[in-house]
Amino acid sequence: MKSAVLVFPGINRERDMARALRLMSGREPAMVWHAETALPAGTDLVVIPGGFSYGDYLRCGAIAARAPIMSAVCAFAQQGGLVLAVCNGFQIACEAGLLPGVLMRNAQLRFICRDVYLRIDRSDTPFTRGYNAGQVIRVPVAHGEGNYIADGETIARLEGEGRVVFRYSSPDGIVEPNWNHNGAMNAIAGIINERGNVLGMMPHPENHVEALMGCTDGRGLFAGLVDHFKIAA
Amino acid sequence: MKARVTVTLKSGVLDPQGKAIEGALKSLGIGGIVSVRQGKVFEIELEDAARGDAEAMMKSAAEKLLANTVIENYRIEVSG
Amino acid sequence: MKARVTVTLKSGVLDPQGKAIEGALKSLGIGGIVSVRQGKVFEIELEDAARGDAEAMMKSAAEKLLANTVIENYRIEVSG
Amino acid sequence: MTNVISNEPAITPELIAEHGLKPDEYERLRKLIGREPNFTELGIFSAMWNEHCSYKSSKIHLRGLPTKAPWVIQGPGENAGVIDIGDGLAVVFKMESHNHPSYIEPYQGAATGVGGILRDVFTMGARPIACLNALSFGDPQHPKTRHLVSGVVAGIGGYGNSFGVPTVGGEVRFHRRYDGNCLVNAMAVGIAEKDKIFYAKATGVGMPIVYLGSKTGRDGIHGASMASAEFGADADEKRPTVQVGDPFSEKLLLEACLEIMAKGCVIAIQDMGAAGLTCSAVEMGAKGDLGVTLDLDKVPCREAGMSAYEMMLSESQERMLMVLKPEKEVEAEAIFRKWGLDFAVIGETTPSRRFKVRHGNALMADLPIKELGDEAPVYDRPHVQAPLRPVIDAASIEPPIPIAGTLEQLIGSPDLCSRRWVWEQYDHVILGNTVQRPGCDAAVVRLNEGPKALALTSDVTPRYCEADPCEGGKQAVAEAWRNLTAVGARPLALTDNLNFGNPERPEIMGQLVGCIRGIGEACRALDFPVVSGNVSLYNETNGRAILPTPTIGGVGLIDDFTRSMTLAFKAENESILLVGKTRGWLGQTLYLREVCGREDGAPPPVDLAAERRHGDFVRGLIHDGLATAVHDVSDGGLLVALAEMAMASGIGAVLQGAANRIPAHAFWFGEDQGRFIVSARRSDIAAIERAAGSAGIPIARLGATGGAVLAIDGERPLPIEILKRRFEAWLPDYMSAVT
Ligand SMILES: Nc1ncnc2c1ncn2[C@@H]1O[C@H](COP(=O)(O)OP(=O)(O)O)[C@@H](O)[C@H]1O
Ligand SMILES: [Mg+2]
Repeated sequence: MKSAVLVFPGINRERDMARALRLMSGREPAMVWHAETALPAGTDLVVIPGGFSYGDYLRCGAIAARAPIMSAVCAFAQQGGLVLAVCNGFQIACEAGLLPGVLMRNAQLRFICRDVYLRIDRSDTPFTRGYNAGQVIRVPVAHGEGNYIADGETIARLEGEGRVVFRYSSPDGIVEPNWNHNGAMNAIAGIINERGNVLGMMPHPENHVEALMGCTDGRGLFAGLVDHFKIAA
Repeated sequence: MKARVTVTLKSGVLDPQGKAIEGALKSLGIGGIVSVRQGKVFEIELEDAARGDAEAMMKSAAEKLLANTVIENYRIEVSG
Repeated sequence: MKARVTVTLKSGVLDPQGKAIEGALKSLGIGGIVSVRQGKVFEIELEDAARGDAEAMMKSAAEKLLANTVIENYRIEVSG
Repeated sequence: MTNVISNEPAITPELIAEHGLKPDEYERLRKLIGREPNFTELGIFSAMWNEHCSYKSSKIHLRGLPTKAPWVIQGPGENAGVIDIGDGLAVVFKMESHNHPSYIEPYQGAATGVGGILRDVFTMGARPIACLNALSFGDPQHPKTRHLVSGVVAGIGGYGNSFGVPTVGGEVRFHRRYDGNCLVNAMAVGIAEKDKIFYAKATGVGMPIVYLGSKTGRDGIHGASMASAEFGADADEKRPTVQVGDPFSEKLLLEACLEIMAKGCVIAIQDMGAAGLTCSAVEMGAKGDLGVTLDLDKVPCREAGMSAYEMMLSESQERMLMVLKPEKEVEAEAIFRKWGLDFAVIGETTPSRRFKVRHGNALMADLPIKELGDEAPVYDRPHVQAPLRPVIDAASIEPPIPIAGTLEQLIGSPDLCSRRWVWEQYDHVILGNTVQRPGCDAAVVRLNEGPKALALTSDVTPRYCEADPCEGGKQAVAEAWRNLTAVGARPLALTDNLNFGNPERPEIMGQLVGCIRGIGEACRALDFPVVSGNVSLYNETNGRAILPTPTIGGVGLIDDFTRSMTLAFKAENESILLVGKTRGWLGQTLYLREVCGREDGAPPPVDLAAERRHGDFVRGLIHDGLATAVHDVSDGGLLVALAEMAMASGIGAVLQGAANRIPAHAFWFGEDQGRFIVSARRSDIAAIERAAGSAGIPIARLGATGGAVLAIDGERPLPIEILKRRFEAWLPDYMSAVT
């Protein structure tokens, strides 16, 4: 799996992501500077990592979404290339129109860093094939604006088409307000686009891939992707 | 020349921040509040240009960057 | 009745946000920009009251919560 | 001096006083330069000679602190301390206060405090890997406290989270003595290659001096702000002196600085912190025995029409000054441009040992550079030791409520409850190396891919320091050392942040002197040198000073991060042991304060030799795999520590009653020092007790783990769930309450 991690000024989880990709795919990802206009040849997976691109100024992800490299990423997605957008990456993907909706201030207006539980609603995507549907994983979140909001029609479509991939839940998979730390509509933690090749999610699976560090619940996502490309090859 | 671009959430879009502020104002004992919505205002200093040009430029700034037109409206005022 | 409270940074106070937006607008090819400063606007729906009361109430809202008067100025408009 | 600038204010006694210079200090200045200074020069002197830059009240006492050890690469005197941790790696760390700015504007004050300390660390070539913060607030009931807590915490998070460094530990306390003066002490820790550390000392004549980072504005021109407002244009709007942080620019500055350092462009580098351009330029020159000439027309400015005075004193953030290798200028500039930062050659080094500042064709300052720093006044201020408080006999204290209820009350009190509400606002997992997150005795952060890790903690018990400065100073160091030990680390070195009131009052000076003496003694006894630090004085309002608060930031090394020890019980039916001696010390305890409403008595004495023996013994148990959980005993005493171990695991404990001859409340809530709770498999108990016996270590059995309650012989059993709810509730409830 050849992956490319985008680097915008102010992005700060690119190292975490690169480490996870290296550990799980055995291959060093290419780090791609925002001012580039093309992705490295042969890129399988584009990753938009977390952080505070442009300081989160204006709106999270707004300025990064208009960077030169993003035209190449949109074209890549249009051709069916896989794009994984995590946290600030999710915000950037929404701003760039790759995914619907927007991420607003957390309901309690505070930044929150903690482990949360995610129920996996779909395991038949390239991103979640490493998990079973209904499975619950524990991964950290670290964001101030992860409150997913979209208009009623969009939400209805997302739900109707089964495009909500991850939901904040209790450890045993029950979706209820107590476990929805940021107030997201329908407890949405991650969605895919219509075509199923762009995934946006707020939590950080890349921070839970090493057994020695205590939790490996994030591995499934990367292992699934590696598998996907192995089978495709 | 100066421009002011005001960006506000479209009606119907949830505004968690506005809602929280509403609650906070109420609990501070400030009465009579029905609702609060929060928006942004950009005060932009421009090189002198024909007013029409400036307006077009600001419109493009708002469309391309300052507002997320999926959820936000904008208003432009050019002066001076 | 409606009130609008506009909160802007005092002059001289660094506005990193405005600076970043300025850079982004320039790199989007929007010319003629000298500087950008960002502020907030609160649109507040009020129960009907005497205008004077509403203004006093909004002033107290601005002082107590909406503006950080150490670094920000505010402006109140009441209408309707 | 050739040019005289006409619109500058005349130097009057009032202007001198506004600059914080005493008449005799001004006399000294005049003698040094042989004439009257002009306005800009007066500003430069006031910046260099203020307490913050010159350490004039504390210097002679700080000299008594031990700063050396074979593993110390750089002690106090540079931007941060540096220690050797083997494998060619060095750890760079320091703590600094931003107390006053945080009281004025909590969010920006705290944020820029974090920004400043991060800059201190990466100026030396280190990549920051962790932050800590020690916070002291006033009485929770004071009308300003909630606002300060909320702003300060948001500001620390706002800066660190965006910059991209995990904030992994710290402390929070409340006491009415901080009502008018909150304390915000921020610590940053970075890692560098041992032979690639950068220093502030300039070398070579005619070398370009380069300005890096963000533009200069009129931020933070204090003290003198009134004077400068008199001839400013915007007289109607009183100029705010608040500095605003821009973590986005700081992150770019970090990456750009590390890049030019790696490319070998840098001769010397210094961040612009307090007194910005003045302090950084003078220090680089003076350390290198060189003169410096600055041309202020080249300084990147954010606002038009800034005067020399304003540029020299501005505290705009996210800026650095560097002496550049001339042949690298093009390469270095290209790197800064790529990151979108300012880069300007604004001066050069000279052989003259003069500090010259030009602006608009005029020479605005011409001063002897060495004297600016070295000849700053140094005071041996009068100090008196407050009379020692009597030792409180535990038997004389009538317990107002039973043990179980007391624990419930303590665990839900402002100083003992969970700090989760605070540290959840900090990204503590970014960089993927946080082995032990906040909520432990010390945070543990893996280095690179491991196996080594650092243990980090910050500690002080101000009420002890107030009652007995020397014992309090010792205790702060001992507690930091103990916390590092409890996670299995070898304590290596510390940074301190000495927060006190007005040193011109002999009783405050007495606190400072006493605490420093205690710190020094403890450092020597524990082989735990001071490698960096900061002094913050004048923390008082209307003659009422803060509690003496010498915050200690400790750093320890763990050889294998997978073997770091945690405080949660691990399994049912294990033995619980207490290492160290319990006398039932109640003076100055939280029990006395929270339950009996008394803040008196002598604080628990610290036996440094015993502290070291006990700690070394516990570290040995961890190393040998004999301990399953370890927690030091500090605030709140034995039962609070046990409850913390139970709450962290959800496993309860069955405990024997108090030891013979010690009243139960004193046994469970006394704060005797030098103690650890250790849990161990039953099969290992005999071996552990034997080892303790032969090492002369007091050890006692407390009971066993198991069940879902804390059950003390003869007391109402306490369900862990209920304790936990109380423990977690206070801070969020307090912060969401309406005033
Ligand atoms: N301001 C803070 N920021 C981050 N973590 C904090 C803060 N205050 C307390 N903590 C964490 O909460 C835990 C308990 O703190 P404390 O009771 O002071 O520990 P100890 O008594 O072991 O020194 C520690 O892990 C500490 O790092
Ligand atoms: Mg501890």
